[in-house]
Amino acid sequence: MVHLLSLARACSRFLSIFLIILAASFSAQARAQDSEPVRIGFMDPLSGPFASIGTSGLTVLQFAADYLFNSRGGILGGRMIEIVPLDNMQSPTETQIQFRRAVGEGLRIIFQGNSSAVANALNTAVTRHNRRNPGQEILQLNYSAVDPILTEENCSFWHFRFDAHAVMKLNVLTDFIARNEDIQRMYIIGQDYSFGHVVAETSERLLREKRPDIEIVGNEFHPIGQVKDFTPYVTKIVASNADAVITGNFGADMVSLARSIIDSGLDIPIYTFYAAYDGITATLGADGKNRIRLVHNDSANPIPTEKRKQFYRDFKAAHPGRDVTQPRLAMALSMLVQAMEETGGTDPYELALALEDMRFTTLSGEEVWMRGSDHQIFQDLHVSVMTDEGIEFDADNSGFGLYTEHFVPAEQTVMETSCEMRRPRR
Amino acid sequence: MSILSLRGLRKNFGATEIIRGVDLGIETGEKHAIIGPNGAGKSTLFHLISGKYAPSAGAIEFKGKSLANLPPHHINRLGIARSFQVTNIFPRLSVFENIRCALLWPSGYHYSFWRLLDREAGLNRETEQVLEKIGLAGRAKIPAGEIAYSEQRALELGMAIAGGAELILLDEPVAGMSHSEADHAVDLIRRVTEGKTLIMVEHDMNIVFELADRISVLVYGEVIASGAPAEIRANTQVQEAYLGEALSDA
Amino acid sequence: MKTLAAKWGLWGGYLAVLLLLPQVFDSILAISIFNQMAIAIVFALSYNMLLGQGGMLSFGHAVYFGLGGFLAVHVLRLMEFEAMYFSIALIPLIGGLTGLLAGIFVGSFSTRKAGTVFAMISLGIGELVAASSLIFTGFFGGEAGVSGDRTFGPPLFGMDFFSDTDVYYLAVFWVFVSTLFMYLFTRTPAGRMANAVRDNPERAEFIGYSARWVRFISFCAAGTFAGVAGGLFALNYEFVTDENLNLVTSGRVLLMAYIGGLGFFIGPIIGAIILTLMNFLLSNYTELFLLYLGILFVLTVLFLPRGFAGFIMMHQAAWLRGRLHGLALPYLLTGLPALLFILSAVCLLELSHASEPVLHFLGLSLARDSALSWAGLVLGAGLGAFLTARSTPGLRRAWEAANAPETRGGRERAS
Amino acid sequence: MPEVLVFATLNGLVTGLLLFMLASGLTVIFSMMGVLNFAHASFYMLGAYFAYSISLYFGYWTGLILAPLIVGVLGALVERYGLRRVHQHGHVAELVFTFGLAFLIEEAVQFFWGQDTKNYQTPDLLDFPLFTLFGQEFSAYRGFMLTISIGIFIGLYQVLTRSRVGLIIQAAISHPHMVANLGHNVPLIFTAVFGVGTALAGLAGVIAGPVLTTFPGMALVLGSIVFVIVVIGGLGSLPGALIASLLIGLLQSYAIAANVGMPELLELLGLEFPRSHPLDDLWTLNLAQIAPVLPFLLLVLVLIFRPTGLMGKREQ
Repeated sequence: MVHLLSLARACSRFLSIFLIILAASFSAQARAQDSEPVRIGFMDPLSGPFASIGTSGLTVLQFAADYLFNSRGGILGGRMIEIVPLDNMQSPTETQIQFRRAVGEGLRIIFQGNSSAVANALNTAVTRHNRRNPGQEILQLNYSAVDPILTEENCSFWHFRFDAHAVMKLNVLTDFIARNEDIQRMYIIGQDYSFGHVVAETSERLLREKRPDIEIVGNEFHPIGQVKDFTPYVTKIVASNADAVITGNFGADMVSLARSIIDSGLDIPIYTFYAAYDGITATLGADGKNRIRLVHNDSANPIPTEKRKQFYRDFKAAHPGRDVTQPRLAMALSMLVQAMEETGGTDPYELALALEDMRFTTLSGEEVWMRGSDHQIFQDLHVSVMTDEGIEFDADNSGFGLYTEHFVPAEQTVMETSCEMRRPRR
Repeated sequence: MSILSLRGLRKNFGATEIIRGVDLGIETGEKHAIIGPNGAGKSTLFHLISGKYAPSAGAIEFKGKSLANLPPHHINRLGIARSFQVTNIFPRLSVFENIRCALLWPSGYHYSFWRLLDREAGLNRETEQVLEKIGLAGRAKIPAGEIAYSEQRALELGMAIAGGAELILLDEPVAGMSHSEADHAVDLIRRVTEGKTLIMVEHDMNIVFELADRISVLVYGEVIASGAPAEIRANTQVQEAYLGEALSDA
Repeated sequence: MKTLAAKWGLWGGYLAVLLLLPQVFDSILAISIFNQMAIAIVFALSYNMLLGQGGMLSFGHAVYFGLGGFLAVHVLRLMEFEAMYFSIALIPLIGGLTGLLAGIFVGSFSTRKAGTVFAMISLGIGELVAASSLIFTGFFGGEAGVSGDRTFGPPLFGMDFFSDTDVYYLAVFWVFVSTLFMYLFTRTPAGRMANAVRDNPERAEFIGYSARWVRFISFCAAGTFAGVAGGLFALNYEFVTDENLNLVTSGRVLLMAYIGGLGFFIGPIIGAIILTLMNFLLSNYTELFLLYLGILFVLTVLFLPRGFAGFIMMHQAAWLRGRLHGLALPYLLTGLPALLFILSAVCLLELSHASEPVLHFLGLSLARDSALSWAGLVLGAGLGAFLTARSTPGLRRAWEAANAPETRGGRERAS
Repeated sequence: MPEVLVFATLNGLVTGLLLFMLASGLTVIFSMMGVLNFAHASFYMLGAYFAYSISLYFGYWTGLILAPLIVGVLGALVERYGLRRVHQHGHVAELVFTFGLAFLIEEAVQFFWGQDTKNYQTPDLLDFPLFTLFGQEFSAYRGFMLTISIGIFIGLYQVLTRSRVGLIIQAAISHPHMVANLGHNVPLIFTAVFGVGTALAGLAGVIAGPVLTTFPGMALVLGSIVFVIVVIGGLGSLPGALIASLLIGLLQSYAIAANVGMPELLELLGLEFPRSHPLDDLWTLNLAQIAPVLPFLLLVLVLIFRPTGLMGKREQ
């Protein structure tokens, strides 16, 4: 029994030390809450296997805040913007933990982009939180998650999307493919998860509408992040005599797939969503030239305005190893700031109302529209090719970059929405 | 009537036959010693009886019931307990726990997870009695892995007799002990096995002749002689094969 | 009767601490950490039933946690859509029952052997279930997981579960009950035999017990409590995904139990608290959090094989002899330079990893391109290492002095 | 589809033999020391990263030679100062240690090399198609991978069956407790075997890095598969490891190549299920989707029904 008592004593001592540390950290945070800056959360993977995407986004957002606002005297009459990183490791579970942390730290605005699963999880958590805690609502600014459902049946008053969703992008991509008469046989391959499935189903449907003569010779899913060697899949692509490939793969799965296709000597175009930056462009190098095509917003080359070129150059000077991978982060932040200036505060409800149907001119000089009925943004979309010709702003310092081959103005990208938004009353 | 009978028992590992047809009957209450040179198969015989190995051929019957293909825990539950040549205890449990564990099944606790051991006064009293008997009452709270070797041997013995099994198999109970320790152990064995059937394997002839009322001699997997100590001592075949050198060594 | 009073006092104190915590720290943030800890404690304790108490190294314990969570969240959904009437308070029980059923099924073939075979089967099952969870999206919801709302049940003692604080009080009940039952299990015949089988399965067979059955019972119990933890998780986060049953979660619970200390009942509790706190306090201040965690884990396995609880218990002998105070100064003499070394080394790592030109860390401002800050840190690390090495023999002597046997001495061990 | 069959076989062989290079080291380590080295695939990853860094300055071929050596030395150091220390606390502690090490190495790799995929290229010398069959190229580099793997297998087999060291190692595999009595310096042999085993893993990393992508998750993808191979092949059996490696390599390759699944199976059985059935996911499952799971299914089945593995002699 004596040892149990001693154990209890030792433990209580141990515990008290930890509680002191805890208390200290809380009081530090409590102080921070009263101080000047406007604090905005940035929730994305900052460690773990997907960290490179998240950290590059964080760098861009932080740079945009400093470059566009803090260095020019701040916002709302002199308040600085402080970006608070929230590392969710791209996991829906960790997202729940980080969301509670954000609430606890008094953050009211959260940027989030990577993985639609995470965005959906966050959307549900935000909606629930806002219903249960009126007056303490939280605003979710989604800069990259493209699952259409977020602005369709799961649309929410508290969620805004600053990127074209997957169907919009595929619409542009299939238009582009449809014009290429050489393509007769299409192979679709993707990761076995929701986005991969959306890509597969939508591209098959759209191609059938636009070019009924194109034969879909393969529509394949592979397990996400588990394939050692893509050669067996490429063998099937070769055997199918495909003229082109569509894939929604990202990260290492994208690189490995492209490498295997290149290594097998198959010289066909690969249409993608995420095959650039964060090491991918450098890894593919010359082999990817004129083969990899991407659909995205914000032209990477050529850049239309001097203002945006300067933004890129200054960013590169501050972060020589990085690229402006997500220029729309700067756009989203600017729109948020405009809403703040309009409402004269940071109340999420007022901000949401101000963002609805906002029209905004970006650094590139194009006007974008945030539709009020579903909180989906509309802007010009581009299909670019990976090349080293005419590249002013390359990726991964590799000399290679994206060059626009085809672009669709914002008004032509508008699509119907099934969103029936439930608007909170005040 | 024999409490244990072995008939035509054989065991081979691959091509090597270790037990080559053993027939042996053990009477209830008898103290039986098995002796023989190294590699004669004495320990293998114990492993066959206690169920560690399955026999290749032949029959083992305990109180008329066949033990063939029964797992060790079934055999133990029928009333056969054993000790090991190499100390085989629960090193991280206390001495007290070791004995109490050995008492659990025979006392009917089985796999119960709704009774608290500390509340079972009868069981704990019984455990203490066994500890008294084997002289480890003072060491009850120490982890069994940390007590002296001779104490571990006593514990090993205690675990074998704790459950009140009718037949007890002791595999070299005094191996590795000093003379005084061994004398003490013999006393202990005599006391704790009173009224029970005992089969033991032992090298030390003095102890064998002191404890056993019948001796079997196992040589190369066969019983070459079986009888009262005096008979065995007089048996020329045994002397040639084994006993002579063993006795002269001692 | 003194021991009985102490025992009641200990459990009463445990309950009091659990109940009082949210009174002392009442921020949303603190409650969220406490909930996380509560879940981790039950999960880590259940893991210890396997590895610490039963000697079964599992790489797939998250399966029972996750399945419990999934069933619980599905029940929440049924309640939300009014297809079922159930009490929110009993949701963890749903998790527990699921864990039990899964445990019975898997345990029926995996507990035949302990050791490597068991570890490999658990790994295989873990990978199989994790992979299937992504294939069978109907039940598991794919990578997005399944979400349920906890506020649709009947109110309980006036709690509507809108806030995490309500969940905390419910969790306290379940944590306390689970801890108590898991502790009591170690005092039952089945629990004690689990220790015996862990130590020596062969011997257990020769005192009447089937090692396999003993393992099977522990395995099912561990699955049950892991399921309870999963149910608590579902209640707290209202979300369960494939991550809750994959290898990463299984690895994390192994880490918790091991760092806390396997051989001691309280070890996993300590481990769960340390890791949750570390995860919370460090993960947002440094991107290198997982690296530190890896280093801590490997160092623990190398130098504190019995974990933090084992480290505390090492001092029991000296404490009983009233010699603990003699260790204070040597500990300080070694500990302070060691702290200097650790902090300098951490700063060095952070600085070499920094993406900004000036790093603000631990109250210091370090310039990435200044030789001075590098030199200062290297000097600090060197000095710390040197002084630590210098003072270690003194600590060792003090340790031996504090633990030297008293005049009576122990008996010689012959072998 | 003969072309698919031919290439599936070739791909399966390349993957299988690559797996064997990892499994051979692991199986010798496992058999001799009883340690299932969770971090084995991490050494494979280290091999790829070291070779990548070296190739930036001295070219591919220097990396091919140097990287495995560095990895081997690292492995030997881990055995000497890590494993030997935890050995006294039993196999569980060893397994947990290597588990932690795998975790640590992955984080360390991210610390030193970053989280991006690395542009580790095949050497120019081998950057041509070896042959073209049915319109698909088989690159010379893959041929090179095959050659190296087969060479390693033959070399290893020769060393183990012909040389004195090999005989000691074989003895140690089948009778781990006996060798110490023969007067050999067993700890030294352990360190050396661990070093050579990890160096082999490193070599596998060097040659696989350019084709299978060099990124921080590459160890995780292979890690548990190699385990599975060693257990399925059977403890202490190098031929078993070879057979299991090829089996798994070919199995996965064929599973992807074959366009069959539950729909085809159900059709064959004449069964039909409504699309909206709750078990819809099961009825629409195809073989390619579950290809990565197959090894684990095999593992569990083997452990339940044949715990000695395919070719093993000892129970594990």
